Amino acid sequence: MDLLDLIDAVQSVADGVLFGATYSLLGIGFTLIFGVMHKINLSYAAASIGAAYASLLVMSVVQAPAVLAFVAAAAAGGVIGGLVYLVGFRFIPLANPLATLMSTVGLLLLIDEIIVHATDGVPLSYPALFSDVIVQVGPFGLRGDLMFVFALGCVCMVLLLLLLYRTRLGLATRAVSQQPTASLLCGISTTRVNVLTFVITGVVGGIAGAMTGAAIGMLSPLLSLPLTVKGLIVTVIGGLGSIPGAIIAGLIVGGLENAFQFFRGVSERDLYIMLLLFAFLVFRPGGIFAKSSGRD
Amino acid sequence: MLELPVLELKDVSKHFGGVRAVDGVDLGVARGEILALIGPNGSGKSTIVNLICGLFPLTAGRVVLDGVDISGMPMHARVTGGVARTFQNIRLFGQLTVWQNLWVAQNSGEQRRQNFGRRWFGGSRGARGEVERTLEFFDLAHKSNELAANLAFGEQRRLEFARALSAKPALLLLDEPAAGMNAEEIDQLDNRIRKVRDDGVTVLLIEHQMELVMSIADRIAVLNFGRKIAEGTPAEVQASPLVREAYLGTPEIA
Amino acid sequence: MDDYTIGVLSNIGVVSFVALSAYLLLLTGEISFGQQAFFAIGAYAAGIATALWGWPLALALAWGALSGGGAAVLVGIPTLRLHGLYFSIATLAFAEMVRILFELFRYQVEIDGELTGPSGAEGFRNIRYIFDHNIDAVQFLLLIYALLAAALLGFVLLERSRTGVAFRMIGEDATLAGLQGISVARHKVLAAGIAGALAGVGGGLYAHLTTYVEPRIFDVMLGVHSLAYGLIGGLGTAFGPLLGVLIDIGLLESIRALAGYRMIIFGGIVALLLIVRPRGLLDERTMHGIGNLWRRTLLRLRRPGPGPGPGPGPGPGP
Amino acid sequence: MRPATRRTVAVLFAVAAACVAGGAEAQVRAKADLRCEQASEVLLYDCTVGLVDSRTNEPLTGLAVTIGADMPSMAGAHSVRPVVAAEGPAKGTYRFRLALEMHGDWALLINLSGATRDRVVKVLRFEDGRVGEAPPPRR
Repeated sequence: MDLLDLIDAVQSVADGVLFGATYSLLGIGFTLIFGVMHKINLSYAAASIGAAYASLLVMSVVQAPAVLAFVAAAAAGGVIGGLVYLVGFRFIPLANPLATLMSTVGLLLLIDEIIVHATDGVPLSYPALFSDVIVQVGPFGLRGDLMFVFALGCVCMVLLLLLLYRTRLGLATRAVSQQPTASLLCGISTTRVNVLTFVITGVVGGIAGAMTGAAIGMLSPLLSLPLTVKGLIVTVIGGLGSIPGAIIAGLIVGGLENAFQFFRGVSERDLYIMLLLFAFLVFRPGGIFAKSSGRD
Repeated sequence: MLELPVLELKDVSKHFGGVRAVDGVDLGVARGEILALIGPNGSGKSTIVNLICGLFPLTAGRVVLDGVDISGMPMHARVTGGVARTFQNIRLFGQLTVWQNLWVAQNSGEQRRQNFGRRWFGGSRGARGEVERTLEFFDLAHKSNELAANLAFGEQRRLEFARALSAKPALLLLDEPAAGMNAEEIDQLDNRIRKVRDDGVTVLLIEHQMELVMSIADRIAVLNFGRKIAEGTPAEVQASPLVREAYLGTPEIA
Repeated sequence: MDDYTIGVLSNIGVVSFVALSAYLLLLTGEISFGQQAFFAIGAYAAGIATALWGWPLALALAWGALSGGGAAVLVGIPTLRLHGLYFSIATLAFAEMVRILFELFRYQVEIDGELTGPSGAEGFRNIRYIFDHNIDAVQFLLLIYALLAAALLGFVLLERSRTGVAFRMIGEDATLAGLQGISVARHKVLAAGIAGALAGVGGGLYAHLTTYVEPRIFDVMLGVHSLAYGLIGGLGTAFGPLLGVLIDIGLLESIRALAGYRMIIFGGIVALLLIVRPRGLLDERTMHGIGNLWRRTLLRLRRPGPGPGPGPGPGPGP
Repeated sequence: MRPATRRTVAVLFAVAAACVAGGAEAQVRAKADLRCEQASEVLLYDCTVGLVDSRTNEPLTGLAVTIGADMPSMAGAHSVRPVVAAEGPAKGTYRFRLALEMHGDWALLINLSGATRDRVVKVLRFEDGRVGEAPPPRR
């Protein structure tokens, strides 16, 4: 491999890591909900894409700068998150893990199909910010839209961490995730914490959906299934319930994805990602930060 | 002890992180006896039962059943080897019928020797009769086709006992079988445990109900903070100053 | 019957195999998002057997079942110690790997002057057995339903057997099942193997029904649907997943007014029904009730007069 | 119960065997040439399929042709009720109108019956206003 190839490879991986910020956000969403409810919300990525679509709807009504799309997506994400909680979690007995999981699958189908019906399945273009900016760092060119996506992702993560570790709400969330019964006895309303968690993760998801749209340049209902799978991969590799794990895993998966694509081609790319996930599950189910192999 | 004990715990320990739930316990249960394991809450009684039936691995020591070291065996192999148990909090297969709960739990040698069809579909007359006799003994025959979840509390306790017995165990572990029972039910339980013992089953009983313990136990072992502090006949244990100290302030022991 | 009805009925029959496959694992308490992988393996194996090797259909279907079951056992062993969510995600990862491998898989032979065989992402065309052997659509439909009936009979026998009850025990409480002397690991591998074989037969039938398969058909959506069928129809009996398939393909697709919105309605049903009936329409309780009603009616028919209380159980089955 | 069960099994096997049996005959194999273009409305397509015998290249005329459509990426989830094609002016051509549910790749199942029984599968990509060969799928 000569130097030019190496530069191309590094460039490709760097792009992947930047885009990986969206995976990180999705992973955080999955992980937060898992932390609080010990349930996986499979409709999460679909809801995120749905929120991005909703922001396009808003944009078509109001003439506003492209930044507003992200705000609208965040707001729509929050609303959808609350609805998802209401339908898929609020009234289903906690003791029945099958039911909640499938209920969120139902919601995934529902959201996807609503999008398909509203748009005839035609991909819609999404406003990208700074898409014509390219920052030259030595031999590498960093794409402006990806840099923006990455920066936005980082801001979201920092705000989220502040929210979780510096506010009363965050304290309550962590209390519920660690000791639900004890929290109840301390006067924390689990339902309220759950709703808020869904709304917050919804907001994060909406931003992630908008970021995906901005980075790819378009939205399609066909995005939601691969994003769900990527989100799950990130969550598992990061370790279920671990926020730092999800952040790191998101960036790693983003980088690896592009590396595999660069060296092995697009058709084999996901094969290696899946293999990685499978290996993690079998040999290290606790994720990257697990102390031992995570078995009890 | 002339005969080989049914169960021997040799220097058994279980640590959860820094907590020494069970710490170097030696215990032998002789064939045909009822040994009661008592101690204050959190003294490690239930942990010992869980270690015997293999719910979690030992930190140190050995568990020997009928002269065979079973410390490394998986749960199901221990059951076929002759250990059966009940739970402090009732655990039943609620969506299965009473009959099914007992039928699959059958582990006798007879069951094993039956031909394929009989063993897997409906069972032989012998196996079926056995289930019916067990149901009869526990006064559950009329509930045979009921879902276990639909039974009343007392019936569920009896079903759990019946299910453990269906495995034809050499050693029966009863984890607080009298919890939540009234005086009459405890009386019936007392009779059933005696009857089971008379049929040749060795019983390891964990119980808080001191009246029951004092009435049926041949020997008593006392645990405190994961260590065995006394062992002997009910009278000997009652006289032990260490035991009095451990139970100080609890009115149950007189 | 017109062609359309035959087509829909054939689809219902074939999809029922995947639904039953997912249902069997649901019985043991595991959610598999990966049964479509064994469906795919069965489809490719059986398709290759008839189209490329010239095997008779019966043998090809058996080969499809064997491949599906064998693959399921092989994956089952490393994923055994995973539970719940981890198991679900592992099956998902495996199924996606299989799908991508089929996108890379090329094996073509010249038959009748045309290259035939799997050709990567373009798929596998010309699985022409039913045309070469003059099997018409109705005959193939009968074959599908004969095999489905055999599978259901197998399930009815299984539910009455110790193994079947042991599966349910593991599904309810695996630790407790272990404490009844049931080897959880062995039973799970067995369940995975049978489920894989069922999906494999279904795949073989599917390949010959449509005459072409391609990797995209076997993506996660298919697995998710097959799971949903069992959960909507109910986990109390093997007829539950069939009911699920009937509701989706039979009812929603056949009613023209609903057809366009079918997937929206289906998603909504899945999401909302589980609030009311978390274990589906025909759950254990319902089936038990039906069983008791049936027994009582039988007793009344045998000896006239008011039915007595539940007599000695006629058998372990519900 | 037992004898009844046995009888059921026997009948099932008989049915299965009857279906599986049947000798191979040299069948005509059809080759299809399919063209579609958007009609007046969105998601409405007018298509023409030309059918020839793959060995002799003779046009296949006088057949009953129905066309079903399915989305491979959502197997079973999106499928279109089969439509009947009418014979076109040119020999061996058939015309039909297709109403799809969404844009994307569709597998068209062209079923022939009558003198020749066969099925040809064509995968086409339907986009807004454009119809073409489906490139290999990519995510």
